[in-house]
Amino acid sequence: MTPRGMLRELLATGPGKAGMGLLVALLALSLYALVAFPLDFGAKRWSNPSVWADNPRSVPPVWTGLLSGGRSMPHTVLETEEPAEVSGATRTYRLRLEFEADVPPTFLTVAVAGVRYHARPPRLEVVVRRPDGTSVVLARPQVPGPRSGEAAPYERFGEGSLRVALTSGERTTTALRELFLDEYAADVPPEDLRDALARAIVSVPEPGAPDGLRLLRGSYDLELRATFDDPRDELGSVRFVAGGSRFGLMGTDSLGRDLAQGLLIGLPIALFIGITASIASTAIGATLGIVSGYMGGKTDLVIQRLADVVANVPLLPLLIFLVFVVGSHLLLIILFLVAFSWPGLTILVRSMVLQLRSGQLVESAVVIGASRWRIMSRHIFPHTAPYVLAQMIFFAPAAILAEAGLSFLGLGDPSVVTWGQILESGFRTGAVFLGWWWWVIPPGVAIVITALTFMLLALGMEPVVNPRLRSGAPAGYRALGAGR
Amino acid sequence: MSFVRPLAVRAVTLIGVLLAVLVLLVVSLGATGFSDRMLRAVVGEEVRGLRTALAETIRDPVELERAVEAQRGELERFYGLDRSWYTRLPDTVLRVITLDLGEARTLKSSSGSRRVSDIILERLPNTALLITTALVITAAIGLVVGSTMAARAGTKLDRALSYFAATSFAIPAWWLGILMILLFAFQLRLLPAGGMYSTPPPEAGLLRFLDLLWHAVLPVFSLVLVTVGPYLYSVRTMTLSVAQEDHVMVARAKGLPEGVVVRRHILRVAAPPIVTGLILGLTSSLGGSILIETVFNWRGMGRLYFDAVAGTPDEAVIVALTFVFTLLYVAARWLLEVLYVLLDPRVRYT
Amino acid sequence: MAGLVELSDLVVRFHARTGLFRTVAIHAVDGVSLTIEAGETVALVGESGSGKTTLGRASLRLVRPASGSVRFDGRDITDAPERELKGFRRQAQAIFQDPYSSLNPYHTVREAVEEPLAVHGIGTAAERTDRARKALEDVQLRPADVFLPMYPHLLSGGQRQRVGIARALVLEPRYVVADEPVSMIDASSRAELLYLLRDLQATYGIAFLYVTHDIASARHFAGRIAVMYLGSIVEIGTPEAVVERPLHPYTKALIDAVPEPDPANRLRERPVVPGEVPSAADPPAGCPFHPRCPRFMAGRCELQRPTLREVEPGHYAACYLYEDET
Amino acid sequence: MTPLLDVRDLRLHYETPRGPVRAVDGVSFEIGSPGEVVGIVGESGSGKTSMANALMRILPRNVARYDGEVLYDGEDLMALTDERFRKEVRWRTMAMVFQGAMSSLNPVLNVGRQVTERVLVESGASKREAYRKAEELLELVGLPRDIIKRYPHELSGGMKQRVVLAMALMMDPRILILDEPTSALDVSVQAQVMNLLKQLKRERGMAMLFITHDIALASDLCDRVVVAYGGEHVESGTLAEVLTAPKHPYTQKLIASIPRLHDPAQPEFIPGRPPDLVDPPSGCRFHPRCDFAFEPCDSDVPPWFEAGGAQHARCWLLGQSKGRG
Repeated sequence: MTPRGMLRELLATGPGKAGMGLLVALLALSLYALVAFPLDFGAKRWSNPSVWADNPRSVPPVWTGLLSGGRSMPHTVLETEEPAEVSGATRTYRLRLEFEADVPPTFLTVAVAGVRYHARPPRLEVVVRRPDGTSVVLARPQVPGPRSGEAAPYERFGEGSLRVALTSGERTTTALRELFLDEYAADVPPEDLRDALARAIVSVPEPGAPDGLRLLRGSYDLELRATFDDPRDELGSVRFVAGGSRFGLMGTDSLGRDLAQGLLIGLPIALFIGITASIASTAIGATLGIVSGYMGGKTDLVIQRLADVVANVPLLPLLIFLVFVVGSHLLLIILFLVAFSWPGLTILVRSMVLQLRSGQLVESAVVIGASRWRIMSRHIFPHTAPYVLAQMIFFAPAAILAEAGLSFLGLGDPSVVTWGQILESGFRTGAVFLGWWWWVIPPGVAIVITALTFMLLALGMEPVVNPRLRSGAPAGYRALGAGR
Repeated sequence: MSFVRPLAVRAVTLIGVLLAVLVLLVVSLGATGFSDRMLRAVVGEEVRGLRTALAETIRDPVELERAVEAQRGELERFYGLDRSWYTRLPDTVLRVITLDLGEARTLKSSSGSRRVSDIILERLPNTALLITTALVITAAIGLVVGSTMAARAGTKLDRALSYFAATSFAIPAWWLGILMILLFAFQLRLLPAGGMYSTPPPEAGLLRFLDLLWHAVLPVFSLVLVTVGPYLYSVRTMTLSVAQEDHVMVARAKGLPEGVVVRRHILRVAAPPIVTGLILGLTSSLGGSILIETVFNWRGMGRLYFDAVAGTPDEAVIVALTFVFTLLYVAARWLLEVLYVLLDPRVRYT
Repeated sequence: MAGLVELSDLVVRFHARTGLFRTVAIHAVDGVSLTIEAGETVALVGESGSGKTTLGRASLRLVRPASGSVRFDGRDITDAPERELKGFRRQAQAIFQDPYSSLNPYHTVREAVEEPLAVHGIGTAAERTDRARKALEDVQLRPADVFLPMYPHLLSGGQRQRVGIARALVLEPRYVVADEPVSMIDASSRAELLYLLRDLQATYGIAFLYVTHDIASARHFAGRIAVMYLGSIVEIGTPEAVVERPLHPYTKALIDAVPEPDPANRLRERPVVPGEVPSAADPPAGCPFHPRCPRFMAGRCELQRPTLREVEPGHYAACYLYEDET
Repeated sequence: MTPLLDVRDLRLHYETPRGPVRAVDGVSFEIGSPGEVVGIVGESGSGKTSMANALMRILPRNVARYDGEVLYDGEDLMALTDERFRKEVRWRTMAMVFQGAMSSLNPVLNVGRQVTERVLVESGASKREAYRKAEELLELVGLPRDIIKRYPHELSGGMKQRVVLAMALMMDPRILILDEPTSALDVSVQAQVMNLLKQLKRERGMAMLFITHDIALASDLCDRVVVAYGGEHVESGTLAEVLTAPKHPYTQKLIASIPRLHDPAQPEFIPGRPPDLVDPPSGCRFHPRCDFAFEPCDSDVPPWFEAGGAQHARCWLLGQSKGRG
């Protein structure tokens, strides 16, 4: 059967069509991921906590708000480089937060970047002006002074910014307590307030309400007032972040990482693992099978014994052992997977070749004087091709699942993001027990869909290879078992 | 006897596997310097202890240093650190083969023993319980559903089940376990999320056993759900291919009742490969137990392996367990050969 | 007179394993001498297990004989390594029994017929196509251009077999082994293909070894018939002589067993030799046919193997029955 | 007199993606009495094996049409339920020896189990009795007694064929259907099996339906012959009539294509391909390959014409001489 014929046959089946459609979609998506994300995303960004510092932690995806009803707090990042108001030496940077949600923000931070001064550091003050006209000073962040040996102008927070959490700390507690006492004549005990600071900032005290606080909706002005000594002093930007109660397409993990990004970047990596491992494994398996079956004699004996030994090795324990001892680089993991997965195909192909070798097809090639190489490549290989292809398709999900299993045990390559690792960190953090389903369900679903894509293709290949294989489970069964 | 030869050949091969795995273990430990590092750590620890002990008697710091160094040298010789790793290889291999598995560094058995063999023997039955239960259920469902599916090949139901098989294939059991915990343990609060016994565990006896079963429900269910799909599909395929053979047509033409035809002329003939598939499933879930026991905190060999790898690495336990896994695997494989020979009179020469 | 193909005292053994360390040798061909002249057709007739196919394969050096020699055109090729056989492979070809498995289903008719030329580096691509076209026309696959791009699965059994013949003849060989070339073809079409082979043989002066179990077709298409039993040639002669005046008891039994379309047959039982062909792993001593022979002579037949001797001009038999006459 | 077996207008079509395959397309014949052997002669694609399967009601899943009458002693077997057909007809009334004895036996059961099992599913059957009978039958077909413990892979092709024959005789059927029973065997073993069949016919009065592609082989055993072509029957008559004076051009050509051992006349052949059973030629299905085709052949299906004696043929040539029938 020609390759085109095989494809036609494949697409004639339901599973083949579904699998092909999914494969195209997955490839397109991973192409997008490769273009949109830097190649060192895993090492440089995913495992760098400061990248994710502005994100709310362990919050569900935005779209869950549609299901649960109620207005959720959108994640809001407000940033400005220009002061709204300048009076004398004081510049006021003002940003407006429209608060209309049924839940308070998960946190409130301010971040100041690009400070440059010539004599004394600027004095900073964070003020919140509330919809009812009240206001409160939440923090007075300190810009470090000159160090010995340093010459003016002094640059501060050029790279990372000065970040201050406004929803924690004794200072905020005291400030809010005073606000409530002065403006609403309500004496809220500090221990009550301490755990509900984010809520208190956007609430008025009200006895009977939960935590004794009622949400105050409306426009909040978040201000940073900076007083400079020298007119040449500068302040680059001010950013207020009001943590959302939901975030992104897939929510965040306990470090605030955007799981949607992790899931997306995991796709090309999963496909890479599946495709390279299966191509390498089937190439080795098929070549050895053909050589072993056709050459016979000592070559056959050596390959056969080797295949026998490798085929009977318990894959997962050994894989764990090797990754643990030798290293967990992704290419190493793929290498180990390949090293232990070729024998199934070798044994299958060899038995097919033995049948062909004694058949008239090969004899008719020998009679015309064809070389061994010609016979193996032009007459024998095409006959095994459908099986080899089916095995290749079949092995891809096996490799993906095996890698996921290793990652889940904490043996994944730390420099890349894989779905197994996301699951592992979720499981280790206790996401399962805390009910943070968005952290543990989607990566698994992603694994299943990717593996299923190949499984559907394998199922669609069935009419092509007509599996009257009596050797029990298909050859890839064992390898697959490893990741399960 | 005609079947002695194939069985002997397989036995030799499988013993070869055992040796090959063992050598691979020891070589990779040695060649990567892993073994040296571990041993040095052991020596360092012992020397530290010795120093404190010697300091009691030897006051002079120079003298003390010399004594300590002498002790260290002796220890290093004792552990073979003065030689390169490959000269230690035969020793190590021989020790493991004789099942002298050594002592664990951090892990202990529940009775407090540090002997690796004690620790492993304590865990073995737990794993066996989990895997064999799952296997029996898978086999029962696979045989019944698979063979009925073969009779209805091409129908909607058959197609639906083939999709199920593909999906079941594509799901990692451990992730399914996580889903189960989320759903049944936390959402519905029907079943325990992990562990083997309630706290406090019930008194010994029937109640204790029932409690164990109660805790086994989710892990077993997860294992079954992922293995049953591919298994019933392979049963279906194998039965179907036998069902198309001429002798089945002859059996029908003879006027045998359909039940006899299916049992004696289809299933009986398909039995050898069906059993093969089952034991292959057993051997793969042996490896899979590492993951599923980790998820469900089931105190079996798999969880032990995870603990040995994840916490402070415990070399002795890792080597010993990998070896024991291989041993069990090889034993299961050989059992498979024996069954095959018993089931199929056409013993093939390999 | 030297023939094109000379097989002398050829022995071919296969090894089969029976125990852990035991193997037995199967004497597929057990001391056969046969000469095939240029341009003649010899039919090799025998039942399954007689070694006729192995003998044909050995004459093409597809198996290496254990002893004896194979000479082609005066050159000894018994032990020549494969790389030295290139010239021989160009001149000696084969037509196979099963047109379904001897053609590569992944190759078009053009590829199949041009491959021998390509292997031997004959001609340019265009010349090869021309020769393939001519070969197809020779085997009555016309117009050739219709068949060139087709894959074998689109052809009928008879058409495929013609492609197989074209593939064998495109190199213009001097010797062709045709192993049961028509046994898988419908009875009513067999003669057509055999006539085609006969015409091609006459046109190109090819020597044919026609291997068959069907002695009736051998009678009509061969110049000489050799009858094989258990690895030996037991009788050889012209078709007329072998069929009408069989000498060896086995040949007689074989001829008696062939059904003839005669309404009288059903009223009488056919004379048959009892039992089946013994295993070639453990052939009887002496004459291989003696345990089943109706004219078995104790003290003679079971002791030493009779050799072929000329009983009448050009008609040889290996049987002690004819030894006494001389 | 009611014939033993009377088949009327039997049809068996299979569903395929290209359309229904008309493998058996309205065939009729009869076996008159016990001890009579009727031969069905046809090449591959003539539907002869499908006809045997249709008689035994061995149907694949993709049956498109299955009807007609099969009268056994006047009773229509087609009207029986599957269960009654299984119990009363299969192996009791009609037993069958399938093509390819190599694959007719279950590889994991020994010979004794397979030969006796049909008897033993009957209630009240004695195991000892069944084995005794099996041994007798195996001996009858020329096999050693100890074969009962052997497995199929230990037997040669000829031995398996005999086992299959013994198995078919276990329930003392009145009709034996033989589908190419010797096609995989060497001529000398074939002759042995044919002698055995003659003996069964003579000594047991067994009626047989002998299906073969080889008209010479049919002449060895059959009393009457039916020639099948393209899913239909084209000629029938006594063996002598059909063999010595074939009326249908196809039969004539078929007989002429046999290479004669003792006759230097060269065999003939039929050019062209057998008909496509999905889309058979209109009119007479043989007309595209027929030397004598004339005006009605490609449009009108020829009816059965009497050709004297018991001989009938479906050919317009006969209609020409006798007028349309």
